[in-house]
Amino acid sequence: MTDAHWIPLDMLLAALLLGLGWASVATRDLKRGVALFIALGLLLAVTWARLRAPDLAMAEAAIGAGIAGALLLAALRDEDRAVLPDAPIGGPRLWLLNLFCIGLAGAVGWGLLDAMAGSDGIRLAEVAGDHIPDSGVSNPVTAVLLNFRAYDTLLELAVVLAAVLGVLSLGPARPGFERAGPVLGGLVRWLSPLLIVTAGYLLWVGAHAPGGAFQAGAMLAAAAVLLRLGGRADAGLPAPGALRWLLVAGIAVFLVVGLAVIAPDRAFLQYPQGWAGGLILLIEAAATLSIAVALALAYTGGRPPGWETAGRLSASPSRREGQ
Amino acid sequence: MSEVLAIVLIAAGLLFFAAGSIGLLRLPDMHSRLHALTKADNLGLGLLAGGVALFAGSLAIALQLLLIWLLVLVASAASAHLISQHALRRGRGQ
Amino acid sequence: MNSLLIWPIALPLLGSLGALVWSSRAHLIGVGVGILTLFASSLVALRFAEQGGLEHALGGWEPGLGIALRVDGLAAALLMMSSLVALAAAVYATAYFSDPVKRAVFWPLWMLLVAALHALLLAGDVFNVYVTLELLGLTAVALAALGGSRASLRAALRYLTVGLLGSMAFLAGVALLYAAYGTLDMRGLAGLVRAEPAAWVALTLMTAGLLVKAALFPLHFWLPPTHANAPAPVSAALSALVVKAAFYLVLRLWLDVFDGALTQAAASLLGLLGAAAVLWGSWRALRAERLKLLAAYSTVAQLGYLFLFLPLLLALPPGPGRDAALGGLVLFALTHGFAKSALFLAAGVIQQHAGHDRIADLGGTARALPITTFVLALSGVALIGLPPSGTFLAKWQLMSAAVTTGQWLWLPVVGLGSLLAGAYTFRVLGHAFGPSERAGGVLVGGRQEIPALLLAIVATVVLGLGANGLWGFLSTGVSVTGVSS
Amino acid sequence: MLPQEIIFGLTGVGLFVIGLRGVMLHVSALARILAINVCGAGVFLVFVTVAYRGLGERPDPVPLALVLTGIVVAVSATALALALARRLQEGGDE
Repeated sequence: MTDAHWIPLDMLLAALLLGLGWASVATRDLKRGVALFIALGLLLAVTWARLRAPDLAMAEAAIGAGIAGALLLAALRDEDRAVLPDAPIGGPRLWLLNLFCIGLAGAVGWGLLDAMAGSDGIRLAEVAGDHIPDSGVSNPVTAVLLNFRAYDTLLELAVVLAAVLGVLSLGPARPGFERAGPVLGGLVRWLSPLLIVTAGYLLWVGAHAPGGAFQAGAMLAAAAVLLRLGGRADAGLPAPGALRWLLVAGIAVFLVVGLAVIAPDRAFLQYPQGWAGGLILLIEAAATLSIAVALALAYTGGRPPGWETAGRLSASPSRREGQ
Repeated sequence: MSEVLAIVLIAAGLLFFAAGSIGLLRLPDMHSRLHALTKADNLGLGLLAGGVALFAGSLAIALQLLLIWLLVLVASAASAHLISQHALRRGRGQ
Repeated sequence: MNSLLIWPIALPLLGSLGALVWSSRAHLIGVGVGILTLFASSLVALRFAEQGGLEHALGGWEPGLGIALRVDGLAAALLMMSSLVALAAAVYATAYFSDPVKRAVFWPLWMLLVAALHALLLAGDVFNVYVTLELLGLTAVALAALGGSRASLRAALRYLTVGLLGSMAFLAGVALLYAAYGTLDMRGLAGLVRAEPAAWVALTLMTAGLLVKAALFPLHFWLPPTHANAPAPVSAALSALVVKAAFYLVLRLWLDVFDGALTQAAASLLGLLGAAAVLWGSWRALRAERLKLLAAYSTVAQLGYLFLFLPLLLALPPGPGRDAALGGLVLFALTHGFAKSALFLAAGVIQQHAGHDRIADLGGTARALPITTFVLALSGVALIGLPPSGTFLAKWQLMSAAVTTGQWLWLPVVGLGSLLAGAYTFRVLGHAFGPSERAGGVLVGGRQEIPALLLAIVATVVLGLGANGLWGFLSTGVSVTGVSS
Repeated sequence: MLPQEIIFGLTGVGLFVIGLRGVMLHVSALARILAINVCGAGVFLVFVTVAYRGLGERPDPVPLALVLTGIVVAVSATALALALARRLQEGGDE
């Protein structure tokens, strides 16, 4: 089999992607749009697998389709009207927009084809490949995420924290669901421990095979989503005092490690010889917990009960102002 | 020999998937659609997994595929139950 | 090893974690970290003044495989301004929030915002810029939404949507760059970019994404409602720092990375949009009914001036003339940063004191809040561009560069913009000095009025008189373009 | 250039523009959030296509790591946007 044999299947996949993307945005029924979007996410996961990116396939299925899908479905519950009114703009303005989009697609496609045709194929792949033995892990994607470009990942954890702080600042959590019946309840009881074990496995295996902190964190968050669906309003999360610590754990460990290794001849995040593997696992373990807690809190939709008082050092009772 | 068997299994699995999908599109009400979809897809996936396991020719991979199939069985049974329950409740409420 | 460069980013990041865990001490952590960050930024600026351009290869990997932090004169100057404004706004914020929930969530987000700003100023890698832009965008939105009113939530949601769209366009440009040149490092890219379709499309996508975030006319529509409805210290940071960070990136891309693929026509287009922004923003500021809305529209106008510099910089050959124009640009950005943050902080004092910020009902403010009124006047001086403010010198540089390059069109724009700025400033002051029976003390709220006053004094006096030092600082080692040398 | 680069690269551009159009067309917050996610999926597809170097070759890990970062950033932004939309629907403080 060569790439040429795959052309018909690839074209089919591409057509499905475009069709689903279009349908999920064009529909006026938001429920349908969300369902189609989740399907698009799963199809993207298939595409990543086809393009030899299993790490991404897992992340897309777990986060892009899974957690994002759960967030969107939860948001549908609050939506006043799930069906949008007739086309918000019409006539000449719609034509202008379509014309602009066609022109934009042409221009960007032209630029991309020029970029791919003109590139001499020498990319970072070679350099990265040469340095993987020094990175402390053998999975190239993990090597890039936690070593070569670890600073990006540190800031990415800050993005997750910023988003969840924003969510928490906006109001209390949504009310939970009623207690699940025997079928769903049984499923939750069986599946949540399995998800937790899988998360641990993915975290561990990420060093040399597809997996890592983000996939593992999403698995843990999925367990929390399931628990909440099964009737636990707190999604199985610990008390707010511990939550604050768990939220910051990922960035804190990352930063402390990064700053602690600084020496006259060593840069920020430059792991000492022989320590890289262990330090990366430590950082990833903390990051997994932070990501899981952040995504789970985002799913509950706001502050858990008792959040406001949990961060106080003194015993002074907090003033609570009504909203 | 095992390759021929594998191809037969995979082809049969695909046939079931096709039947399930046609059922989803053509059957008149939700309960029969659900019926067609879960039954046919679960069987189809089992056959598909069996065929792929034969191709792989490794016991470890075969066991992993079995596990995946079982998980899908549990999940699809539970979600089919939830969907039909929801539909029943809504039908009664309206 | 210039590991010094990580501290202006790492300190606020650590501070935000501390403020989240110990939220009852968050305000102390916030001010303390603000002081430490200012100290770290000063050390970076001093090191730059001694050694010229600095680079810190994170993780010890060569830039390209890894990510580099870099500092040049432009970055160092903006870093100093950002640390100073952030500290002043932090002191102000200790006395601003009354709702404990909002106060508790403000501090971690605030320090994340400062970390994102500094990470952006020091970034040497285009994908890293994308991540910092998202961090900056999400923290800014979350902070803007702390206003809590419907108007503020609606503005924040629109700000988020528009900002995400801008980030996506920027990221698409990054994808094209990587496809064409196989690297994400800015210095590496600068050596590889040629005048070809891939580079043009990438530049267009990235610039368009940044123009949305820098609120260049006609993409400014989201700015006035967002800045006018956010809490005062947040408005100050948004107007003085956040939009300027996006402009800073435009400058980086245009002057450093895409130097080899640019045309004068493209720069003139941005200049024209800048001119439209000056006129439209000033006009709307003059017509605004609320003080914070006036300040927000004035930001639209002042950002327009910054874009006027682009066609001039591109037309000038490298040399003292261009360095002077660049100095004018930096001076303009700094002065506006200090003056606008002072104006927003003062507006916040008025709003809390009078319960509103309607310009027509400001009568008696001069008697009740003399210091705050003085701050309004001082920042007005800087916004108009009267001597001795930094804006005066900056506009002088702008006009002389326009004369040198024969781009006469910008002269009447600057003149008209300054007249309009004078009109809206005196309109506010006229009402503030109006009659009222209320009387007040000299200093009403020290923790709020003193930071605002200091910022305004920096804008009007310090920057104008100290401009020579700034010129020398900027030309240390190499100018902006020096990143590629 | 591999045929896959053209197929998936242009598909990525298509999804990017479809998403962009959706954001500009719709007024509903939820519909816009969906559209932004479609837009991001398009950009990610371009990155993964650039990383792909044929069936027999290992892909370039750098763009894959960038996309993984992008997926996490996208879900964070989605969470914040949905929370804002919900709060706005409840009517804010007043």
